Amino acid sequence: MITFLVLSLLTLVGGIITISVRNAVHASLGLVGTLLMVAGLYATLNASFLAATQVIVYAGAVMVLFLFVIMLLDANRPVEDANPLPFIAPLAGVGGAILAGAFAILAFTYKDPRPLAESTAALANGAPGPVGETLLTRFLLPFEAVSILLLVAVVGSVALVQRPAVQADPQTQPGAARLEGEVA
Amino acid sequence: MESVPTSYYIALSGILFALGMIGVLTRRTAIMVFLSVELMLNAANLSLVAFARAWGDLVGQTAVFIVMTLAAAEVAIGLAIIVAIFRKRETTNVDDLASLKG
Amino acid sequence: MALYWLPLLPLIGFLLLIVGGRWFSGTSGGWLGSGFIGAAFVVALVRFFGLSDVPAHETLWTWLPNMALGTGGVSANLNVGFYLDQLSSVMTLVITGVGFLIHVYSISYMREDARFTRFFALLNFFVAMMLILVLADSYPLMFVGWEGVGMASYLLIGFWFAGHKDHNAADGVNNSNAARKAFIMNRIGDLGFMLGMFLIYKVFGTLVIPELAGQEGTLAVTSRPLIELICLFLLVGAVGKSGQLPLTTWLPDAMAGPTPVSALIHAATMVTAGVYLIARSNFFYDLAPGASMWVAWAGGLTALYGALSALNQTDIKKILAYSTVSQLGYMFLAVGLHSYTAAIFHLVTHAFFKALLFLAAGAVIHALHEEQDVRKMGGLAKSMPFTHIVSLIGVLAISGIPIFAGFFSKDGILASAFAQNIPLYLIGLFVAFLTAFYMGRWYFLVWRGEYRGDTKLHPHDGDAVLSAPLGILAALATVGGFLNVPSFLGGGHVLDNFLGRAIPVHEHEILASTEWLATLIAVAVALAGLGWAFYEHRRRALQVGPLGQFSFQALYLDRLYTAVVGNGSKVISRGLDTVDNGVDGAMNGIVSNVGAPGWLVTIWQSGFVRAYALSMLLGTALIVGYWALKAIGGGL
Amino acid sequence: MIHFFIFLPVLASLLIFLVPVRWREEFAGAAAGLTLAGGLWSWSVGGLSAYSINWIPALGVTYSVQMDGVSLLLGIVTAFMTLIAIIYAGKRIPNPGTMLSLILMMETGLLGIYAARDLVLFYVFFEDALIPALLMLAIYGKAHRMAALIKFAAYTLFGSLLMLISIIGVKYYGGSPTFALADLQAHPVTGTVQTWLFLGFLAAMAVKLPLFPMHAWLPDFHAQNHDSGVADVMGTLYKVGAYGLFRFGVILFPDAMLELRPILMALAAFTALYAAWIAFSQTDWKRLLAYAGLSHMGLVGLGIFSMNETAMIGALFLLAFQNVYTGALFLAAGMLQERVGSLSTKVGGIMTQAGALSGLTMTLWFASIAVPGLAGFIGEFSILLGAYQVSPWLAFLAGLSTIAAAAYALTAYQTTYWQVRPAGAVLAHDLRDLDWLILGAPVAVAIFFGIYSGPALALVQPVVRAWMNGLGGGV
Repeated sequence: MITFLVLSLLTLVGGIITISVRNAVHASLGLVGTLLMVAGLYATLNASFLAATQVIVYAGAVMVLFLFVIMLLDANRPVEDANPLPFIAPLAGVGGAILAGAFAILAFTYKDPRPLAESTAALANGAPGPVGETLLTRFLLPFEAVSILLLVAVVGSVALVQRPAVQADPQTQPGAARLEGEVA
Repeated sequence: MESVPTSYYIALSGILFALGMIGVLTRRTAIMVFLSVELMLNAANLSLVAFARAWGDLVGQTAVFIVMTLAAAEVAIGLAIIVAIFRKRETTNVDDLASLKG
Repeated sequence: MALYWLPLLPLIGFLLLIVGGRWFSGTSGGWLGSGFIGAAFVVALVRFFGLSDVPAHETLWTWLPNMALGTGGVSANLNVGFYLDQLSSVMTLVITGVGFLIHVYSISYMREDARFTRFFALLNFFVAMMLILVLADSYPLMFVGWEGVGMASYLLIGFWFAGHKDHNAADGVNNSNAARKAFIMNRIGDLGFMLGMFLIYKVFGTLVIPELAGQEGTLAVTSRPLIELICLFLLVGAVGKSGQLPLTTWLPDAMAGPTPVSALIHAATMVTAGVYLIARSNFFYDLAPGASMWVAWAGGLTALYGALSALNQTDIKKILAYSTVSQLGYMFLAVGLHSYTAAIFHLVTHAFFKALLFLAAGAVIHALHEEQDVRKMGGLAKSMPFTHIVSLIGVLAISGIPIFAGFFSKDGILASAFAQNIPLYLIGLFVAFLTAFYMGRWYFLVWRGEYRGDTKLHPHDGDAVLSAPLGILAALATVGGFLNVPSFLGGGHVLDNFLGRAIPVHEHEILASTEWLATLIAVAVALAGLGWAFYEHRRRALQVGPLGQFSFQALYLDRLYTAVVGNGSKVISRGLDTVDNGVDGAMNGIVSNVGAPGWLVTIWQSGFVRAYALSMLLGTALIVGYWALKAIGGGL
Repeated sequence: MIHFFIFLPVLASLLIFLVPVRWREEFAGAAAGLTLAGGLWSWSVGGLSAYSINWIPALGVTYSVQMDGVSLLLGIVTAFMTLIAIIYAGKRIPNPGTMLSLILMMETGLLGIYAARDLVLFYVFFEDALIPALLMLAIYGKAHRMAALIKFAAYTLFGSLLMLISIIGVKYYGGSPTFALADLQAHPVTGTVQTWLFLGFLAAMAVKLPLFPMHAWLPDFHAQNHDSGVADVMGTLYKVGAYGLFRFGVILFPDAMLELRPILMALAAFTALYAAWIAFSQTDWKRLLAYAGLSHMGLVGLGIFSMNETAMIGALFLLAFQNVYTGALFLAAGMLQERVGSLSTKVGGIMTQAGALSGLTMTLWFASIAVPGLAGFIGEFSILLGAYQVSPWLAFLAGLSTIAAAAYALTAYQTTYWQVRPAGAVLAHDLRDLDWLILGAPVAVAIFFGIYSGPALALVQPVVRAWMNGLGGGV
């Protein structure tokens, strides 16, 4: 219980940092913290392989990508111009509070369907073997679909970021034609 | 070792989700909006894992893998879009991208 | 020969000539068209001699829903059918006979025209429609012919829609306007005709004429005001078609068409359709003394109007046109007084002498290269002796000089008026006097005195094709009257007796001596009119007739209509157009007011992604919050 | 067979994009021709009997179709004019694939409207036909097409939504298990509710009739459509309000129609006269024809509303055949525009150069102004005669429109085709090859059915009789 409380507290702190600090680099570092804490929570939930993946893929690879783009675009400057939607922040606060409160209330109406000890045993500690088996049997089709999606995403991002190649216009380079002629 | 009830995890997930939502709404840089979206995704993942434990079924955890993959794809495309837009318009402010006005 | 051959033959001619106009070179199209009319005339003759006391009634195919008598409370569908009795037989003879002569005449008259074949196609079409009109066994079928002849008249008046010869723009506009005016004024009459049919159907449940005529029992018990109303409606139709007051102004304008058209349509046949309609509906009019009086007075006043307007016209055809209006007035006067046979008799003789006069006028116009102003004519008797003789016969016939056709027919009408209605008789007598005068004026101005026109022209009689119809018509105008010689002159009322087998003949009790007196008065009046014209001619004062502008402008009736009805409807039309835009605008106003809340919504559609996301958040929060509240409520 | 007849065009409209560009006209023509052949075959076997199957059982929606005499007559006329329009579109519109597809799609909608024996199905087809009409205007229209489009869509949708509410209400208040006409007829709605539901239904039908004051979309719709007049032909065919009133209104709302009869007849008669009078001062052929068509529709409405057998037969007759000659007149106006580049009624003297075009146009005009012996007369005469039995004064009022019709038609005709061609104006060439068919076939139909109306009457009359008897002799 103590572990959970500490981890959740740190998760929330990380989340608050993420959404509140002005510097983008700091915010992403806050997110990294949150992700690590969530990985810890996964571990308390008997999802060890998932926790590892969370650290490696999310906190590692994805966040590096984020930082990379932030640096590339020099986007860690906060936005300076006037906010055209001044009413959003308070409304978002109110809405978010209602949402959070409502979720919390709904969460505490939830009763575990069976004793946790019993169900925890069935998870086999979330080891890579059983998880992989599920993924490649019952989830084979989604798995393949997601694979294709990833491929498309990779191709797509490359295509999006690529600058159009400048094509040589023979008419603007009269020399080229002449050279050819000379060769002939 | 005593187990923390699922409700706690779900409540945490809900609060985290709301936090991410507020971030999406209040932050004006596209990058920051993305970070907040990641926060919301993690909140959702957390609840999935918590329910997986409650039912003793690995399906919940497997679903999280797929969501993670989706998130990775989304980040790749999303960041590429941001870069492309930045090249074209020299900004990452989402409020400048209001051409969908009805 | 079945009856349908009568209209079918000219229709075939029409189709051949309109579809295959370019197959017929030169005048062959004209000969073909005339041939079809001639064939129709032969059919009419065959049927005429085959007539018995039982009218021929031949039905063909189903045409209109529910408009005939059926059995068992369900009305039957109306068939297309033809009906031939003595009345329609006489009409078919006149139409095909005079029609044939005018066709032949046109071959010569229209020879120079670029659309020669088209002209004959339309003439054939007209004859076909006219035959349908007179042969129809039901009012709707008669209406087919009725509007069909109107259509043919429209097309023929507007035959030179782009101006004659030199494509004169103003001429084209005038001709087109004249054609349109004729059609629209006819339409006004047609609405009356239609309303008459509707009322007939409402009362009797059928529109088949023999069925209606056979319903003596129902007719006798039908309330008189209804029958009077039916007769008045039909009168409106007849007035429109026959150019009677108040729908008379189109007929003089119709002279814009080629002269054979004026002769055939606007003198001999179509304009008499109104008379035919009333004669055909005699079983109604016999029961409607009030409406009949209206008919008689419409006729009497129109006769007067036409005669007054003819006094000071300068156009050779306009004089004849107003004369036609006036003569049609005589016929209406007669049918109004239930002297149907007298009216039909005058119709026949009028067809002869008026066609003759028009064709003679056409010959003059032709000889003078489209000159129509009588002030620029004169002395033509020397250069066109044959045409002069036939014209003289025509003038004598229309003036009512004894032995010529007009004398007998007009005398019959005046006699019946004398017996029934003295004021109308006096009007008729006065009109006879005026008729003799203006026809005398026409004659002296055109044929006598000195030639006043372009001296470069050398007028001469037309060729044989042009002259032969004139000769035949002149002969008919001379002897046609002997068809129906009254008994006091030793005749046997041949036509009256013949027609009497189909339509009622009302005998008038007049002493032979009185009748002699009346006849002598009529002849004296006619001679006086001619004499007056001769006197004026000697004074060389004929060029300006009496009454001046008042007569020349046809009593200003046309101007009145143009100012009030013509311009009025244009103004109303523009006004309604504006109103319609207003209706549109009002609808738009409603729409934009309804759409106002929509504008509020568009504020929210600002295009800011975050604003949309906020909407999502608030919506989600609302739903989830509601669940949460419900959960608490349920949990507690 | 009935499904073939209804859905063949829409099938072709989709397949046309698979066909090589240069064969598309022939393909569309073949499809339309086949549909027409299907219609004529159905006629030869005396109509197609009812076919009904559950479509959305949960909502009580059925797929019920039938081709009885009235449906068949209107369907055949639709198929005929669609074929004519396609032949003309292929000739006149460059790269006409899209237009041909839209025309065929609309044909299915129209045939469905006539065949539907289920209110919801009717509604579906009713809206289905709207979409191609809007697209034609949007894609091929003129400069101000968007305003016209919005107006058209707004009027139509406004009416349609009220109709939808009525349709639901009819089932709900009547307690019928399905929306099929037969079921609804067995569970009638009575009393005041019927009147209100009828008003809702009427809203849609009054827009599509159209009836004053719901007509304002019509002139703009026609004036802004493509010069060729192809879309106008389809628009003319789409004026199905009178049919809807006949097929559903008379059956489902007999009391309401009787109760409102004087008002509706007055409105219809007024529409007829009003539109004819306005047409008199139009100087654009399309607007003129729009108002002329509106005037005819006023007469059709008069016939339907009078609830008199003869008038109703006449109204359906006129509804069917005015499509032929009004549609053909739109095409004739398109040909005029093609030759002189203007739709003005003041160009003058066309007949001196293009005799056959002018002659055929004139014949169509005579049909349009109800000269006897042509198809328009039988309709108008029967309507006026029937209406006179119910209300003489209103018949007289509507009858005045026949005079006004002569005035506007002949005035416009004479200033366009008669009189003298202005000096230096373009030379208008006469009809060429397919033009003959495009104008000649409608003229032939107008003449044939004007003289020998038996076949068409045999289709319409029994249905109307049965319909009126179904009312229990209430009239």
